[in-house]
Amino acid sequence: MPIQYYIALAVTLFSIGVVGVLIRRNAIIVFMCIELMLNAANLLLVAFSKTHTATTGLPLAGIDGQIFVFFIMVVAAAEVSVGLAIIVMMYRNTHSVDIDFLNRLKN
Amino acid sequence: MNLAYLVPLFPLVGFLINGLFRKQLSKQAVSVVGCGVLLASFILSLVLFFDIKAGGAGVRTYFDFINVADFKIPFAFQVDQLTAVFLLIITGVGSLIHIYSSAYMQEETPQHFARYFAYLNLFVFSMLLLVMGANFLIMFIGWEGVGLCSYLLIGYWFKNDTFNYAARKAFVMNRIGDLGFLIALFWILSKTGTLSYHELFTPDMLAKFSRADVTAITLLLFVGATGKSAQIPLYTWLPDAMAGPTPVSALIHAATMVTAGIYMIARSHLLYSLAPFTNEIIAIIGVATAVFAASIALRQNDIKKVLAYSTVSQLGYMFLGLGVGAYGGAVFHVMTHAFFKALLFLGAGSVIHAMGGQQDSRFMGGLKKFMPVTHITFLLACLAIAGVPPFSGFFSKDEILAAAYASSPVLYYLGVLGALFTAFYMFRIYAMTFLGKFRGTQEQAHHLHESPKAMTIPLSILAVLAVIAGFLGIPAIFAPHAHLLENFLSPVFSDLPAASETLSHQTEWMLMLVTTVLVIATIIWAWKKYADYQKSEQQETGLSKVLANKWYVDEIYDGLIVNPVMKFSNFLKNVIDKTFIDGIVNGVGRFVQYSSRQIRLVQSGQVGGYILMMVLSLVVLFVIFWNQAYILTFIHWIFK
Amino acid sequence: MNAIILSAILGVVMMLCSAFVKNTKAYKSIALVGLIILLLANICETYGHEVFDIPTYHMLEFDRFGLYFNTLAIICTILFSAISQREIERVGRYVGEYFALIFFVLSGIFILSSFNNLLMLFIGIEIMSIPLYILTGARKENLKSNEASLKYFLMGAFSTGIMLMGIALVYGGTGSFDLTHKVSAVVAEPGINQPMSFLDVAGMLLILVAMCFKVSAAPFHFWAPDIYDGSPSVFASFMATIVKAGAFIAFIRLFAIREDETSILQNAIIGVNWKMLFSVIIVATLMFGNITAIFQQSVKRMLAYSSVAQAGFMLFALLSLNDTAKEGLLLYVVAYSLATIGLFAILAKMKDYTLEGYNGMAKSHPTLAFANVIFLLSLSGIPLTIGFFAKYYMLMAVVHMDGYLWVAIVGIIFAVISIYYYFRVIQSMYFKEGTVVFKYPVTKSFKILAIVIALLIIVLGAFPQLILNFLYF
Amino acid sequence: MIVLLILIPVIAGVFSFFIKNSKAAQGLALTASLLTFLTALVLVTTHGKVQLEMQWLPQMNSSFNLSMDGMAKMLCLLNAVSVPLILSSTLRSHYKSPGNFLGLLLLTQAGMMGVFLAADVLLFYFFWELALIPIYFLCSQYGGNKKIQATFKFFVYTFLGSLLLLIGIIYLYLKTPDHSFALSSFYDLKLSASEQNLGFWLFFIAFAIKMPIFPLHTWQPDTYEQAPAAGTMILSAVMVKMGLYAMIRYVLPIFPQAVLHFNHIIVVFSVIGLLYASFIAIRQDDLKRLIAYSSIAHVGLMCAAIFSMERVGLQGVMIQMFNHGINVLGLWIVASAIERQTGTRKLSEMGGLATKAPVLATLFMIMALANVSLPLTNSFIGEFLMFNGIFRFSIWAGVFACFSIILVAIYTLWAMQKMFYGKTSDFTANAMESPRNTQYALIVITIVILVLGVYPQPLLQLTQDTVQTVLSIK
Amino acid sequence: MGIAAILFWILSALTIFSAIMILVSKNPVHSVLWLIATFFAISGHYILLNAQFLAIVNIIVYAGAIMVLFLFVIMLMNLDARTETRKNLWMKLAGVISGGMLLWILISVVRTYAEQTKGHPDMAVLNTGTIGLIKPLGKVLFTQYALPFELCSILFLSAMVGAVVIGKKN
Repeated sequence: MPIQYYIALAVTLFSIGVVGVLIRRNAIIVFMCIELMLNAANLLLVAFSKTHTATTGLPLAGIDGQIFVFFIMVVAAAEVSVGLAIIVMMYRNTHSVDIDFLNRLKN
Repeated sequence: MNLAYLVPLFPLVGFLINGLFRKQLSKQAVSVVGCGVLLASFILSLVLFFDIKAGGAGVRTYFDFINVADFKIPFAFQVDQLTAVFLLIITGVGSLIHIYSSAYMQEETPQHFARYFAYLNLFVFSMLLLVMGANFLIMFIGWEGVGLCSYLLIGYWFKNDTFNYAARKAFVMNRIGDLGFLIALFWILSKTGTLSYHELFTPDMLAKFSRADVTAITLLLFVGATGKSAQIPLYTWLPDAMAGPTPVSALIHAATMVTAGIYMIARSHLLYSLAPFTNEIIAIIGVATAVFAASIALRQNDIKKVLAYSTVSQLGYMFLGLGVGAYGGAVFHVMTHAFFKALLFLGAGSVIHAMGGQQDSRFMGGLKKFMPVTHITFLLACLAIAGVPPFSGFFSKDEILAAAYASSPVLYYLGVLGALFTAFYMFRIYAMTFLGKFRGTQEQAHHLHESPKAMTIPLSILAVLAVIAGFLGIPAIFAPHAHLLENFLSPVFSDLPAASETLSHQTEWMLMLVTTVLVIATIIWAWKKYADYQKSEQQETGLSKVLANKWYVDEIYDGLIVNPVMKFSNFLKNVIDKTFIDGIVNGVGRFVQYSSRQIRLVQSGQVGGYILMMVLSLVVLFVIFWNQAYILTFIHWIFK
Repeated sequence: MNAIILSAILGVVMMLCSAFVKNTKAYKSIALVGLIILLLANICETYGHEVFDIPTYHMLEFDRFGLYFNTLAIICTILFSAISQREIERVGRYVGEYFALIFFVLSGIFILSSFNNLLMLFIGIEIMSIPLYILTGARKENLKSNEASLKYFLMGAFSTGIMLMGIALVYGGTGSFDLTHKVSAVVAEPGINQPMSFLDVAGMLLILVAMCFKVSAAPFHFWAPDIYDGSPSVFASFMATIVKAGAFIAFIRLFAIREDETSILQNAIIGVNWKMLFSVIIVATLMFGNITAIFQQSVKRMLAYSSVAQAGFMLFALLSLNDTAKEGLLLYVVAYSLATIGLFAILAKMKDYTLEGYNGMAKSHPTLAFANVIFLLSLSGIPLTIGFFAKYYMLMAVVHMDGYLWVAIVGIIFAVISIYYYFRVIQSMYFKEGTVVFKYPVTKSFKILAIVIALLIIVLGAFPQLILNFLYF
Repeated sequence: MIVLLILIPVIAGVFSFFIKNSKAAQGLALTASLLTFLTALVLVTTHGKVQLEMQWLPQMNSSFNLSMDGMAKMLCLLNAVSVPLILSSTLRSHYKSPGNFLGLLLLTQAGMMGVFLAADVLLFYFFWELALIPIYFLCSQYGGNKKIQATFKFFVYTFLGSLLLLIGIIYLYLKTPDHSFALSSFYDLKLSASEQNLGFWLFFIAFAIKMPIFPLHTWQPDTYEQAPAAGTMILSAVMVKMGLYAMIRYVLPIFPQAVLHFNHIIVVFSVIGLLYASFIAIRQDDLKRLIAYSSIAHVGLMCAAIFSMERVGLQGVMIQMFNHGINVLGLWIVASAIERQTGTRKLSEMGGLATKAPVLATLFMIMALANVSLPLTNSFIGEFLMFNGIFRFSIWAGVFACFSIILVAIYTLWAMQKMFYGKTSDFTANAMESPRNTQYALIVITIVILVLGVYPQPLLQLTQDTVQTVLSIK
Repeated sequence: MGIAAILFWILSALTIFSAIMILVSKNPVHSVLWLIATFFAISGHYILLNAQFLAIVNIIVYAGAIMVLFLFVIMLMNLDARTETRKNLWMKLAGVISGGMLLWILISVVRTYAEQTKGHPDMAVLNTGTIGLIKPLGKVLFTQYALPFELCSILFLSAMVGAVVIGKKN
């Protein structure tokens, strides 16, 4: 498969994630869309890793890409734990997860 | 010659003593010091005069005033025949007026009395610097110095705002003239690099000037002269300067300071001889001033104002003389004028003194019997100024008019017209003051008295001089030893090219005769007309009103120059400076604040908004990155 | 390596302390001691004595510059914790945890000062960021603090997404995450002036955006004012100074290592270099930071914007990327950190954060007012403060490059504008009447520390060599 | 020895901050300033250049390098003379916390000393800014009602200038072959035309703001009006000279071609500024603003003379820097004395003071005459030489510049008349003679005015070497 | 077009469809489910690319653990379509437009890249290769990538501390 298709697919997913961040008000869904963005990057990395194996011809050439995906997942997990904790804390105080209500700090 | 520096030093010392210790000194001490230094100066001047007569002219350098590499201006005095004559006039007339003042100013408090004498001494010092300086810069020092003293003395009674205004007007008008003088100096400097007479007035140096240079320089110097010597168009300060004490008017505004312009032009006659165009201008301005000022004097009632316009007019004659090349004649007239005009002023002062400050001649009359000495001396002076032979004015004026005739008959006719005016207004004022009945208040009549000795003695001395001084310049047609003064001055003016045409004796006789007859006729007419002057409430009309209002020159100046300048200043101050320039500066500040208020609205507090901005910025950055070649070209174009 | 591992260990130690040591007063002493040990360890490493010898496979490259930066960061942290210890205690109950998180952040910063691989960049950024989300929200009942924390987290995560996309694209373009060892997948023939592939370019752009977010460069700075404003003052101070400096070091490092490729980009289609982009970002940052700061009434928020504005100046280093720029960045980090730490420390004690709150401080607390003046002067770049030399080096770095003088001129115009808001504080303190109310007691030792920092600023301002010499000797 | 000029005021200034007692602070300040003056006097009378070089920032090739040629000597003397005069004339005025006040004053003096002495460009820049800070605090703390805004405007204005200067300095520094800040290596620079033009404007604007020259002048009247008396004095008597000094020391020798390229436009602007300020002064009712505009006019003239690049003109500028400093100091002392006596600065509200304060009137008369540069006062020599220089440069510029002598007479005498002559007003009715200390300061100034007016040669000779150096580089 | 290609297209369509469904679903729970669907589709891509380990991890960690956490939180808060607020139309439009612009920009990168590599396009090899297996990955991870792996522990520690600090009741 030509790599362009994969890049196109990944950036499309990425953009959908961005659009999601922009048009949703629910903090959790916004966060989910960010996860979608991360996954787009993951997909791209895997695709590239396979490309590199093909172009260089070395058996382990693209493996770092896949390792990176692994790390991204790890970090994402940590981030999710913290993020959800923060959202819950917020919810506990305001009973809302609407990010449009976050406007005490402005100007 | 070795003692030359003492001549100005004495008045300076007098100034310092009177100025610094004005609280401590009594009036007597002040007048002794004030008059004493002047007398000392006068004696020294006499010594110098004889020294020079014996051929002791020369230059003395004392120290480097300005010395910058190629630019050297020494502090030096040059004493020659011309200087000597002026020295005598200044110190001589000056001494008399100082003595006169000591009586005239008796009513002042000691402190102000001392201030008066300090100023007066300072004036003499400045004037002496002016005439003794060996270069234009020293002359300029004196030139400005006398202007300053004139300012100080006009505004001597500083509580009166009109007087202050007159003083300021005098100073500013003088400054306008000084501007011309100064520019001329720079011009000379930039061409030759020197201002010293003895270096400058050599053929080599003069050859460095182009024709245009000479014309410009001489014209500019003449502008300076019009300021100091009250010629059209800068004469208006002089009548106003009568605000000062009368002896001051006599000394500064009649006898000495105002003749500085004549001295200066006479001093730089070599330059002027190279600039025929300028000479024509000088002659025209001179004669125009002579007639114009005289015409104003015809309808003035204030005795000092009449004398002031008369001074302006007489100075016009002197410039006419300079313009037509009669330098000797001009200097001669300076001298005679100094005597008779000082006399007139002092006489007027005496009258005013007696009248308790009243200057309007409509309220005088019949003073003949109360003040015999004043009356006689005043009459003599009037005869002298009117040019009745054999009084001094006759000879000096005649010499100028003769030279004018030789140059151009039109100048002569105008000159004669001015002379007739002079005769008329002088006898008008004489008649109004001394003849007829007394028209003042009862109280004034009680106080009428002859002035004290200290005033009348100078009057008498001056009267004698006014009568006989003419013989110093008696024309050749009268006597074998003619032109004494001119002969004495001849070393100074010898380097001039000989006059192209001299008048025949016949013509000279005829001219004299005509003038004399006309003048005497005018005098008789004026005498008749005003001997029994009565006040009338009738408003003046027509030309006479215009004359009484001095041709409205002050008003025209106000309208054309003063007010526009003030308006312009206001415009600059309020509109340009405050609104425009400062407005821009403050506007920048306000703009920043305004944009701050606007830009901070972007910081809406909405996460969505922030992320939207980030995404958009990301897009913009990409676009910029992809198209930056164009943008860079644009930026370089801006900052090139 | 010493510093990274030790700070992680110290973080754990602090964690354990909070579990086992009941006396909360002891935490700060332990933390200070830990920091000093950290400092010594880092200095040891600088001069070649490594405690931990771990193979890094070129993922971390320790150089003098990075290590020295670590030293400076630790020193600043020491000063920070010394002067703000009491305020840290007042934030909430979890004092030990706060210190632990600070140590973790430090460890992230140390990774960032030596990374040589995009993976390490990513991990470093995350290690640095995640504890900050928590510190921001440390005041749990405070809605502002909550809000700031959530905002920061969402935006931070978003920027992480962008960065990862960028890294993926760079990986596609170059075939490696290593910064120094490149095997180009696109162009087979290796050459000196090898052009970047488009994927690489696009990827670097995305990383640039993410890094701009971290250093709060406009137009990705929007989080900064809100977050600094909302978070507890002590942590805002830490975030605005040491953390931001760490992000900067990463930023500079990234582009410095890739400079050969990014600066001579002679591609057929893209014929110009990155500097243009940097200039745009710099100008935007200066503009947003300075101009918005002018209108602020709250000093805390003003300082937040000022930190954005100062970031604009620090970005000069990115634009020029020469030795002067690196030295300058160090100076700037010190200058900016010292001053901001001091200002925040005094601010944190005050009740009223607005300008009016500062009125008349010169009367009631002359020492603190004097210290504040020195801090503010340093921030505005007046000579005889280290802030001057910081700005001076930055300007010099830019002037050194041909064709970018205009950036320097724009920079100074905004520096002049910055005077406006810095001096408003001075005007409040010195020229206006009023009484200063402190929420927390001002102790003698606090005053002494403030003065010490102020004097440090002055001494370094007269002899900036005191800092720079260590870079070479 | 040379470093004492900076050190004495710095130490005394810092000490003075800690003194609460007004008398003690004044005593300390006065002693320090007199010591500085003595040091300056000794240094000025030594022949040749006085130099001092110490290491400062070796990596940057910048050293603590002080040197004293003619111009520096003269201005240091001015600086050293001014401060004791200012102190003694304001001895009786009551400020809150006098220690701070005097400390700031002394620090300002030290900063300005440094500016005049520095032979290293970075050092120069340092002092250039350092002089600004204390005077800013001084004026914002002790001035009039709008002091904060006015002083801040001044500060921002000059700070903008100095940052441009900083860019210029860096730009040139990087052009020097050995990357050195030494003044001599700046002098040795070989710059292309475009480099010169760029550097020229960067330097010029900075100095022009400080001087200030015509369109950049609006900070000055406001600041002078609002600043406390002593602040105004030091600002206009000495600090303004910093701009002129720097113009001669840096702009002329470093960018000779650019100067020759642009000097026409600058002379035109200066002359416009000269006339412009004079015209505005005519209609000023506020005494302080009047003096401020008068000062702008005089500075415009000096700037024009500098850029005429004529030896004579430059020489004139040299001594005029000193003389203007002295004269304007005198004017301010009188102005502040009158303000203290009458409580007003409006000319229209004054009058008749000559009867109330004859000594003050006499002394002011002499200052006023020096202001109109009457011969035998000190400023005549300077103005004469400067006009001469401008005239050589361009006849028209010279002619227009000369017009100012009329305008200066108009407004100076107007002020004189309004203040001292005429009848007393409500404000002046209870005025008294100025105190002794003010009189002594004024008498010293008067003596300087007259002595230098009659015998300016010492000053001219003192500064000849600088003029020589500056012009020889061209 | 081989079977792999056909699978690629089907999976891509599925991925994008379910991704879009995340955005348009009103109920947050549905969004979560669609996201899980997306993850499954992406895992399919991984398998297609012979990255089996990642495919499994993706499902276990992402779809399994993380998404369950999300679901858990959503249920904890009792969020459903009724409580869900919507942005106004303009904001949505702005979001879609700017997202579209971003897409356009990124696609244009792809296109330029495609032009640059015309003739010899890089291929992502499907269905071959062993690098995606656990063994080679594990080897590399615990040798070359041991350091980042260890450093991740710091991350987890801080996340843990954070979760405690944030989550614990005062």
